[in-house]
Amino acid sequence: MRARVFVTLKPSVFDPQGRTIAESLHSMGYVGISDVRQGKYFELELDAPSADQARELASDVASRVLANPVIESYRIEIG
Amino acid sequence: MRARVFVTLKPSVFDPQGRTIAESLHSMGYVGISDVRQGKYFELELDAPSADQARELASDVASRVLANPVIESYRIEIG
Amino acid sequence: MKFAVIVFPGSNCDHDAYHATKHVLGQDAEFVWHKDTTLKGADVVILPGGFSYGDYLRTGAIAQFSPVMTAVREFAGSGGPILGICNGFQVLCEAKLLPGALLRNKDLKFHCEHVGVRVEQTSTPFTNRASAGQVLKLPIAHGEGNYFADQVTLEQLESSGRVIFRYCDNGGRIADEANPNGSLNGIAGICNDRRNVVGLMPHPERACESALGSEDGLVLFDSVVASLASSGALMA
Amino acid sequence: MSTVDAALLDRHGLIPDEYQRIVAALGREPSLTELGIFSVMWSEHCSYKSSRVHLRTLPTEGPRVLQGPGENAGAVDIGDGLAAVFKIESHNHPSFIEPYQGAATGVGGIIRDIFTMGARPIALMNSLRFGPMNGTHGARTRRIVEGVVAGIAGYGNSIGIPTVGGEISFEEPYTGNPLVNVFCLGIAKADALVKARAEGAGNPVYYVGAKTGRDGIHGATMASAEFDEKSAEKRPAVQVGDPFMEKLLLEACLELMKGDAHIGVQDMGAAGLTCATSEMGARSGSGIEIDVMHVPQRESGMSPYEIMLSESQERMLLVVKKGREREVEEIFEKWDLHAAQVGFVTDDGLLRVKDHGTVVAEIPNTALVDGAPVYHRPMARPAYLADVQHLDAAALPPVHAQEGLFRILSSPTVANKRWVYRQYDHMVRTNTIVLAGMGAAVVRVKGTSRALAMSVDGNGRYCYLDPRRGAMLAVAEAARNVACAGGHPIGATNCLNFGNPERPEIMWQFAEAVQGIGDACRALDLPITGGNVSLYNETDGTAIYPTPVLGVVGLIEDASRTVTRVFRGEGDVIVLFGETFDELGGTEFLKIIHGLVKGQPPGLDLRKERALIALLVRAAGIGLIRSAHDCSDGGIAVTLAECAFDTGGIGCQVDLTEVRGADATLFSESASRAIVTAAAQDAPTLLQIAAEAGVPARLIGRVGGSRLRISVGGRVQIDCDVRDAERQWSTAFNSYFRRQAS
Ligand SMILES: Nc1ncnc2c1ncn2[C@@H]1O[C@H](COP(=O)(O)OP(=O)(O)O)[C@@H](O)[C@H]1O
Ligand SMILES: [Mg+2]
Repeated sequence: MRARVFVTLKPSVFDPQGRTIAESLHSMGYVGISDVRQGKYFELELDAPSADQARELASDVASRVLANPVIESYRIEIG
Repeated sequence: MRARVFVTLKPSVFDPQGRTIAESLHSMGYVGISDVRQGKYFELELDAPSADQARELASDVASRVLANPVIESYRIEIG
Repeated sequence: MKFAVIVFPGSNCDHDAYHATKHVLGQDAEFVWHKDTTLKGADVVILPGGFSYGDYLRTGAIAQFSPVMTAVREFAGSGGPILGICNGFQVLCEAKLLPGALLRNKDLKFHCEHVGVRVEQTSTPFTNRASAGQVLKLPIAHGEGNYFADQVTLEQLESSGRVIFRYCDNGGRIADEANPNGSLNGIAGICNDRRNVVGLMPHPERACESALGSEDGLVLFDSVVASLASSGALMA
Repeated sequence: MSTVDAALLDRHGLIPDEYQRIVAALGREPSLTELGIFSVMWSEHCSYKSSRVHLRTLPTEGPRVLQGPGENAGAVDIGDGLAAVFKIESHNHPSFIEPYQGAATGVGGIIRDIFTMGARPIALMNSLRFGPMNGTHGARTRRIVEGVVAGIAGYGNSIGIPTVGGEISFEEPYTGNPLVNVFCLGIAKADALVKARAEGAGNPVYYVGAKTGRDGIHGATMASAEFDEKSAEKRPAVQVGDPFMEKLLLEACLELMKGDAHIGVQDMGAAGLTCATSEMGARSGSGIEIDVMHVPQRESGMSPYEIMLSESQERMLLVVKKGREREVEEIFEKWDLHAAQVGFVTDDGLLRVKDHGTVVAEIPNTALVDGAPVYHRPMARPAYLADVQHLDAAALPPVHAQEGLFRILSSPTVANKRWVYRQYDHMVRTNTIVLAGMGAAVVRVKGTSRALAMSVDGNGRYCYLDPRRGAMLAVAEAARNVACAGGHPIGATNCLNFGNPERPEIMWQFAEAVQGIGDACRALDLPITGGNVSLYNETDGTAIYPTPVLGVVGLIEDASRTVTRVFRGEGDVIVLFGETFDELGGTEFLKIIHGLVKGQPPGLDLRKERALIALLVRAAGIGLIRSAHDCSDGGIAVTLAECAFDTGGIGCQVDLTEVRGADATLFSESASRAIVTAAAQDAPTLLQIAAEAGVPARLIGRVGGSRLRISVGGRVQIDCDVRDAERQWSTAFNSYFRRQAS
């Protein structure tokens, strides 16, 4: 089973990478892109008997390892 | 409108970060995680009149700036 | 007096910390492998700089789970002096031995250069020989040294005098131009509430010999030797 | 196997004649796996088939040489029982396609070449060439520059080897083909150098490091062909570097090599497992048998062909002593690495590859390594030379000297590269005693009183105008830089970057340049201990400037006598060693101020150069000089300005003897010159030892004040605040990269 984990900086944390990309897009002439935020994306291949159990395992890994709660939040999608 | 762009290394390209994470999870005692791959995740805020146009803009940005097609592929979700 | 230098896979300033404490300072020093479960009777623990586990995932994120960290936590709990330098600081934050986190430098670039670092507090084992307000010339070498903590934590740190080092210009002024990475309040180093665990991004171990451009880092190591000598006298 | 047709050969970069040689060497038609193996080993990149006849002429011997060309890196004796092990290599094509990873994996590759020899790497440098950062392709070039610099930094910083110096310049012909040359130096015990040998039939062959994937298959072939619009299709996946894995490999290998369980070690770089097995065998007159089923694999279903040709990074091949297997495996396990026995040494001289027991390739190692074709490619003096070598300097419009100086100081090639080297950890390992940007890089050798100075140099414009002299000047400049720091030049390495050798004009450039390097090295007693050749640097039929890059290593006997470029204090005297001639051909001045790349590059009298180098080393060694800086890009005006920069604004007053007008006096790039300073009371001694050395020396002024004041024949030409000039110089490079988060 596959779990997809998205880790993003909390809104209160400044994201210099996103900002830099947004600025370079503007200087390249792109209009209509008002904001860019960059995060991390993980694909976990899990041996789990059910989607629920997969989600539980992925949440455990995400909260303990993949994201640092001081600065980041995460979201999980299964399948 | 919001576009979400996932950039991942192509399957044939080695992902050292993913491998290192997977191995550390194993040594931390996690079982049942057979593979981890790490990618980048972007959220773009777009002023686009339609989902199709948003997708077009996001694809353009993804292929030109966010991903290097030599080693990476990307996927886009709108909304 | 014995220094333990913890070696994680990917640590790369371990030899520099060892050289500074053993050869420059003339103290006993020993490497402690991350899979070890004891600190080999050390009096001081250094978590050195480098890229533990490649800094993959997040800086310091994987190292916090190394077996040796149990002993490091115990040592911290018993009041033993611990110095986290650069990646060592990042590991201490990830391990929750220090609050906050280190984000990407604001300009997204790695910075390696000498900077001004002002000593804010002398009441730690690593700064007792410095004077408050003293400006040290120390190298930095990091891509993720941008100190962040939420507002409440930050206020606590400030009000309890736990900001130990701040980036400053040559005259000791704290200014945006002198802040190499965007750290909140120009923070370069902090300590825990018991004050025995200190973490900083600059590299004092690279500034212990005039041939390298600065000897200002010695004061941190001299301090801990002095502080242990006085407490050791009590214990003996 | 009659399925070998023209298209298949073409895909393998082989010509029909080469195929016939393969058939002759085997006495039969090759299998597809065998064809693949031959194709990579006989590629230009691995076989040096076009360059070999020329490289043979280089001087490679000397009393200090412990290892010349032929192993993974060269080595010279530096006293105290130690050896300096160093080499330079290119990673041009991958860096253009994927700047970050291309440059990063280049750094990883050269580091492996050094620790493979049993040396602990202690310094990295790089030599970079890009197109202009402004104009039509400026935006793309800036992205490449950012990616390459970040990639070099990313790998070197992570693995903890300081990047202590380098050079970078910007010229049109590199727009579609940037150059990324990386240099690494390590220290080994002189009597414990490790060779890439496979000796002793029955000894086990181990594979360690990253698993093998399908990446980089035919990388060596790619580096042996030109680029065109279609090469996008042929592009093999560029690899992603794994500095963490390499750090583990480095530590584990060095730990192993401290003992004596190993026989030989070879990294898997270009042509991967194929090159490592066949070269180790060929060097020892032995054979190696492996079974690919034992090769750790990252992907399922890989064929023997793919496994043998993969160029996955961070892998090593080891031959160890039979009976010591457990010991070896334990060392790697400590570092969380798995050492897999993939085969053993044989005495039949064959590379035998099996797949689950079935032989899929069986080739004499000598056929792959020594039997590769050797070409004497046709050469012709390029027609463009007649035109570009002609310069009528007297007809150039007059220029305001100070304005000219400021413009040159702002050219990205001359401007301060802090933006670049600040991204490199240049201090880790606490050996760097001359910090980046302060002159030739100098690292001390802990445990001794010595230090090593090193410099990489090359001037594509000079070589374009005259490849032979340009190459000589590159040797001279690198050696002079090292000498300015007080280092006696003891060894050199070179990276030869050229266009398509199948074109007679390119081959002529190549041959001339190699001649020039040989001549200069012989005159300076400087052995070449290794190097690298990168050909086919062309995009859409346009070649780069011929660009030989020289890396020179110098020995400083007393590290505390190391000299840097900057003025030290008020009142010191300034002495010019060497003479200035009316030589504006190929200069930065001509390019920046007049927009011309024309004329003859500066002349070079190798006896004078040799005398100057000896003088600089002597003067530094007896502690007579307080600073030294060689005169090169931008001429004496730029040199003096650079001596004043990074001092906190210490200026100077100088009067120069006129040489055909102020322009030539100030901006000529005549070779064999240096600006040195000394305490006033030492001036007579300095002039005297210069006279003894046969080096023209003239007291031209004094250090002091806050202004840079330069007169020519008594007339003030430049008079500005040092800080004003320094502002130009230190902000010019950054200004291309303003974009910054705020
Ligand atoms: N320009 C050159 N000058 C001298 N020696 C060279 C030159 N180019 C290559 N060599 C030598 O040829 C040998 C093979 O080089 P190379 O194939 O680049 O090694 P590697 O497989 O380690 O990349 C090395 O010993 C190298 O030093
Ligand atoms: Mg090699």
